[in-house]
Amino acid sequence: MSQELSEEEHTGHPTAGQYFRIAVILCAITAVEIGIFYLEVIGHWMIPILFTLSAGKFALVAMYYMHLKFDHNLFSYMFVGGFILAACVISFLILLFGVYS
Amino acid sequence: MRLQKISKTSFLIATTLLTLLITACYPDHNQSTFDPQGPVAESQLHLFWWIFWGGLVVFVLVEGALVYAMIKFRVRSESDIPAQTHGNTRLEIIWTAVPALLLLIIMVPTINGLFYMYEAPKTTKPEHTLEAIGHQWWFEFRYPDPTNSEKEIVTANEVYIPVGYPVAINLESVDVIHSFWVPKLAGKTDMVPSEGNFMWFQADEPGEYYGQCAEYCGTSHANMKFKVIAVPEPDFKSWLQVQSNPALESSDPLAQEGAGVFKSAGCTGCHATKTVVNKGSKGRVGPNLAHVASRRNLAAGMLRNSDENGSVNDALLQKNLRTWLQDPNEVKPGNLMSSGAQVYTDPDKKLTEEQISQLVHYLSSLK
Amino acid sequence: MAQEHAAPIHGKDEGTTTGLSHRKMLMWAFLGSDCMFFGSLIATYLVYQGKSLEGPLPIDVFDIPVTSISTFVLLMSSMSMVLAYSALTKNNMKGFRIWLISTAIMGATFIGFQVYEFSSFANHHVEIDCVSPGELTKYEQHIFDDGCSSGEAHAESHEGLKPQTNLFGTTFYTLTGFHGAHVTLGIVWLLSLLLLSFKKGVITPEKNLDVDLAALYWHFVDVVWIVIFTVVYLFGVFPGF
Amino acid sequence: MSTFPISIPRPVHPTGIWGWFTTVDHKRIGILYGVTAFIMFLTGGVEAILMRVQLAGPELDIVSAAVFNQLFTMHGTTMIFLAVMPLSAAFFNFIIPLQIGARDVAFPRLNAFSYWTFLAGALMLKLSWIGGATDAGWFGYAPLTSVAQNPGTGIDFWIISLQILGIASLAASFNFIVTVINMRAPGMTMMRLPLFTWMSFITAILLVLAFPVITVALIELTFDRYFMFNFFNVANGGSVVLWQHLFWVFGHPEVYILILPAMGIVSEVLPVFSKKPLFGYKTVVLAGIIIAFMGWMVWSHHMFTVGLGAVANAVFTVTTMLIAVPTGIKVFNWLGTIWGGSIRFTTPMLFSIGFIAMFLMGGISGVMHAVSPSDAQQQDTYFIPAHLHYVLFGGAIMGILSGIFYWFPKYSGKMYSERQGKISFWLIMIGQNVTFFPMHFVGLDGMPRRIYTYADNMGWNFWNGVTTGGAFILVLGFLLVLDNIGRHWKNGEPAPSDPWDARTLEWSIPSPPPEYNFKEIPIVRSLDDWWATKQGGANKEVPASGGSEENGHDIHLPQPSYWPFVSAAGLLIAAYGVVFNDLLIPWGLAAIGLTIGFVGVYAWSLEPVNDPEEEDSTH
Ligand code: HEA
Ligand code: HEA
Ligand code: HEC
Ligand code: CUA
Ligand SMILES: [Cu+2]
Repeated sequence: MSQELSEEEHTGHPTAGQYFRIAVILCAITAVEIGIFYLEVIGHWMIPILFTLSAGKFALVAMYYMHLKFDHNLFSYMFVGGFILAACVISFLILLFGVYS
Repeated sequence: MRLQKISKTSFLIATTLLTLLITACYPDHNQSTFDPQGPVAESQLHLFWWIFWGGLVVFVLVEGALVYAMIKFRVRSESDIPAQTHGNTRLEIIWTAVPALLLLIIMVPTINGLFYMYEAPKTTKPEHTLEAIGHQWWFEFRYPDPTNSEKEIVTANEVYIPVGYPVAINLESVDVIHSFWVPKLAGKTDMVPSEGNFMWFQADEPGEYYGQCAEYCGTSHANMKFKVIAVPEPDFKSWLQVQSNPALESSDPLAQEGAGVFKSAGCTGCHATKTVVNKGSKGRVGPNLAHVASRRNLAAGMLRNSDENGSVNDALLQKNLRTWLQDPNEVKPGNLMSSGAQVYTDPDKKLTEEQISQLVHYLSSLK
Repeated sequence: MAQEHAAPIHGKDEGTTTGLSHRKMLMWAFLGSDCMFFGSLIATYLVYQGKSLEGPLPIDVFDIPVTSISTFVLLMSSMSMVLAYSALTKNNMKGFRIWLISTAIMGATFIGFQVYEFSSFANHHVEIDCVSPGELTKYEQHIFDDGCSSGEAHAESHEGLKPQTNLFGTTFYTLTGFHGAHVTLGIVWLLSLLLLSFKKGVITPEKNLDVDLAALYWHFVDVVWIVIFTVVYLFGVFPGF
Repeated sequence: MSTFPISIPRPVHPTGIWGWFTTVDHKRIGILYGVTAFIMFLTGGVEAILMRVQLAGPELDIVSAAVFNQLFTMHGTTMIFLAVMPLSAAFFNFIIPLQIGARDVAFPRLNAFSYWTFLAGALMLKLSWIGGATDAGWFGYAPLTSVAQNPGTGIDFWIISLQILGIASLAASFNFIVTVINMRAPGMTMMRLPLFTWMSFITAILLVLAFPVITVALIELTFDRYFMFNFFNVANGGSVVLWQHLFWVFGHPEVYILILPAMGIVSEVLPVFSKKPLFGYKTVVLAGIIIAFMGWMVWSHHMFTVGLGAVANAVFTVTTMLIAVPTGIKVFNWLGTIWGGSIRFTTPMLFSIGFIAMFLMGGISGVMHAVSPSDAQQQDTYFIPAHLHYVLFGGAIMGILSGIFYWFPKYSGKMYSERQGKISFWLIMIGQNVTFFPMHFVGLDGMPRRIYTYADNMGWNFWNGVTTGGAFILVLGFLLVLDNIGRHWKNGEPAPSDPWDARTLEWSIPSPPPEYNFKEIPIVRSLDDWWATKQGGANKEVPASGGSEENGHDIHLPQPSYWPFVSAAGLLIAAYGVVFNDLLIPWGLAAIGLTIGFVGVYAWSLEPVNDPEEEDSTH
């Protein structure tokens, strides 16, 4: 059992400091999001920009806090598979409803 | 021995099924899809044959190979171990590609057909654009009033259309999802509450075409029928003219008493006897009765009032009206008249035999 | 790939084929599946966006600064959760417990914000000055039209936003409500771990899987909120959407 | 044990009836699943027979319109959720661990929980006949399910029991996903997995992705019904079409959930009785994966007449047609398997061949539906039940029957009567064609589905009579199957461990398998390892770790537990509490049930898998 601990160290889990830095980045992105949100000049660019930013946050949390980056790929497949499928279903439904009704 | 028997049985089954299929098309049946009477149904049947023959070829080849293998490769000796083949890439590519190709071929007419049925021909006239509204468990139809573009003419359970003209239909529903289907004229399109739908068709021959609700819509779904009656264009116009008039006042005293009962028994709460209404106005709960006596059927296609040639038979009509009024639930379980009209829900208000006779006389005078 | 890791057999069936823990795999499979759960809820929300027949609409009720704060709190709780796990693996039990508690507290704070938000939406009330109404949203315009016609000085809305009010209420409360339920469950889970950690040998630097799993769940709930915050709140108020 | 807050003495391998309540042995759970689901199948069959009697001729009056509508709804729901899915689950449970060389599943107690929850859901749904069952069709289109249209409790029972069944299916699927990935014997690589395990694995993945969607749809419906939300409320702008989308996003993957395990079974049976390996193993696996994948892109083919527009219909037409390609690959590879083989026509083999013949029919009528313009003439007619029964009865049920006979020696330890089996095969084979083939005719002849009666003048009388007659041939066939299984399970000849000269690992151990399955965990060296072992003679080695010193007693197995049963019981109580939420205290019963469930889950998660050694063996 103890080998699991050492295994984790080999895979290079981040340190507390790194976790903290990621939190700072996350907050910064959120701040930017809210800032952009109040900038009216951006107009319709807002949606893709906000989308990208939140996708970035999502990825950071999943990769670092959830350790996907360091864990077995299988876990990533399981999670990302469900995530992509959900995204596809959402987009398809929006398309079907937006265009045809 | 037994294998020969198996193969023989299989062949026997296959051939009988095929013969059955070919003899089972019954174009003379009322709702047969093998007897298209208009271009839309025709195009759909055409596609059906495409895919049918394609499918049949696949079916015969694959089942044939299966039966052949069963005969050819049956066990000869228990200890016999056949060659352990694990696969054959070339073969596998072939049987991936060939079906894909076949399907690609079928896709072309399919997609053509799809766009064909989704757009009415440009020649469709505005006066041939009508509205069909689904109710539990009957159909309401509305025609544009030729004399006033703000008005519509309401009728129920029977649609007249001009022969040889494309007819556009806007479909709606007031309660649940229904589906509008006249097999000999066109495939079905759903009537979805609050989401308008559209279809078109054309009848090439005059005649009476059976239609039926095809989407399960509650207790009496099985009893939700209608007729499309295709007549020459001039007849269509004069029919519409007649329809736009309100219900007749009859001079027959019994009928006049009936008219009184009709009001006092609360029938007017659900049934209109005036046919011209404002465009888009909300319909009543029950079918418009202004010309109920001119309809070939009563209660959404459940009871037949007419002779073979389509003319209304008064004796039949009166009998049917009586049957309906005595106990609508017997004719149509769950119908909203028996559950909604006081004369049926409240035993004290029950219609007497006399009142029924009066009503029958009144209604049968509404030509 | 996976199969190359075939674990050595210790003469028992303890080892797993991939060398990965069963439970962790279960957790990830569950999270993949939960994506579809929230995906369907979000799809419903988006499909109905802008289809409400009457107000209040997002622009009337949302208070972005307040939600920003609660979003911030939830993000921070993710950090504190990962720090708790990190402390545990370093055998820092005290740190572990502190971070764990703070995670739970932040989670509870988030829920508190949500309760506040829900009740303020439900009691949403506008009063419009008929004389100088200023810039009005569609909903407010509606109230203005209804209430100011008869020469009154003020027009008021009568109802707030309830799930029954309109499609927005229906979809919004359902989506965020289920997220809130996930958070609540997470808090219970974290507190259970906290209690267990006082029992000897139940949670140790080596036996950290229980914490690891709770953490995964917690972070997942956080990323779902990242999506909700953007898609529901920010896009919701965005005029062109 | 006293270190745990809740300390009720743990059941220690009890015997008798109680043993079944606390068992976590995957084989016993498999049998529980199988027997329960088969009984459910019979109830669904009885519902079908009642419908057929009513439709035997025009204007019959044997059941009322209202009852008929409940009959087809309950029939469809029962067959899909209470018969085919759990019958497949029965095989997952019994066979997968044996095929991958494992002693148990990854989460034995979760497995037990899955069974008890399934039972709870099944009972709940079936008992709703008392007081009026659901009558909105198995896909419950809005707004027929709204309170306004359907104020009774039938719909509520339907919703809640589907939710419970969903929990059962999800629990089972998570378990099998982990089991297959993580519990394979050494050397059992993914590309050496027996086909049945592969297909079940894919099914489980489909399931965990598809079920959440219907869960959400049902939640939305619940909120509409109970709290007047607006999801499907047209008056407030809701869309009834959204329900259809959500249902079929789940529903189409669901039909592959129903068929893939059966395809897996067939892929096991054909090679064994042809004495040849499966033709193109890799392609068949790949085809399964592609089917599962493409299954997500076709859902709107159930909605061709809803008015999605020509473009959307065109897209779904194309994707739907293309799904025939991977399915065709499977069919052709099965042909390739028996081609050149040495075919023994045992009962399971007959059912498997019957599967191919019948599924092909259903597949082709499926492609006919995919041609959306002509589907407008078929949608919601009897042509649909024709298609659906060819794929579901001719496909799923035939495959399952094949499996029931194929593995009969393994799970019962006895041999069935081959003669009787063959007779039952022919009865079922002929019966289903007599029953379901004429549905094509009446469908194309314009007979809508879901009608409780039809007029005399429509020309549908003859074929409906034939269909009803066919259903009674099926009754005979199933009575024979029942008798064959029931009688021989008790008194059949003892079965040898490998009666079929089969290819996969489950046949290398005694029939029925001992509780620990494998005395020594096998080391797998090739696809069809057991066959290779038998052919190659002595190249089978004893595991390096010297497992030989083990005997049955040293192998430690997960211990029985009360908690799965308790948790499921809590769920059942809560479910009733939701339906009868105004009993005494509002929502009181639901709260009690939830509490019991919660306590159950809590106690369960604190209870170690194995008591004596306090270690997390699955860590
Ligand atoms: C086990 C369940 C199962 C399976 C496997 C399938 C398989 C398929 N189904 Fe079916 N389907 C149902 C269960 C199933 N279906 C049910 C229950 C309904 C009705 C629901 C309801 O309304 O109640 C339904 C309804 C249904 C519809 C809706 C019809 C309507 O309501 O209007 C459609 C439309 O496209 C369809 C299509 C298909 C297709 C294309 C396949 C394909 O996957 C079939 C592919 C297989 C083959 C084609 C055979 C083998 C292939 C070859 C030998 C290759 C060569 C072949 C060709 C080139 C043609 N199905
Ligand atoms: C796996 C799925 C499955 C199976 C196996 C079956 C099996 C059968 N089905 Fe069903 N069917 C569906 C799935 C299935 N069906 C679905 C999804 C629908 C759509 C529902 C809807 O519209 O909502 C449907 C609809 C449906 C209809 C259309 C109803 C309508 O639209 O109005 C009909 C009509 O004939 C029918 C008939 C039958 C018959 C005769 C059998 C027979 O094969 C049954 C054979 C089995 C038996 C006869 C049991 C035998 C044993 C005994 C009787 C022994 C004695 C009993 C005891 C000792 C207890 N089914
Ligand atoms: C609660 C509303 C209601 C009341 C009141 C009511 N009806 Fe009806 N009626 C209906 C409905 C709904 C139908 C359509 C039934 C169906 O076909 O499902 C109908 C159908 C009919 C039909 C058949 C019409 C057709 O087009 O075939 C007749 C005739 C009729 N009603 C007569 C009467 C008479 C006479 C009374 C008064 C004694 C009456 N109705 C009162 C609702 C009502
Ligand atoms: Cu209307 Cu069926
Ligand atoms: Cu489908």
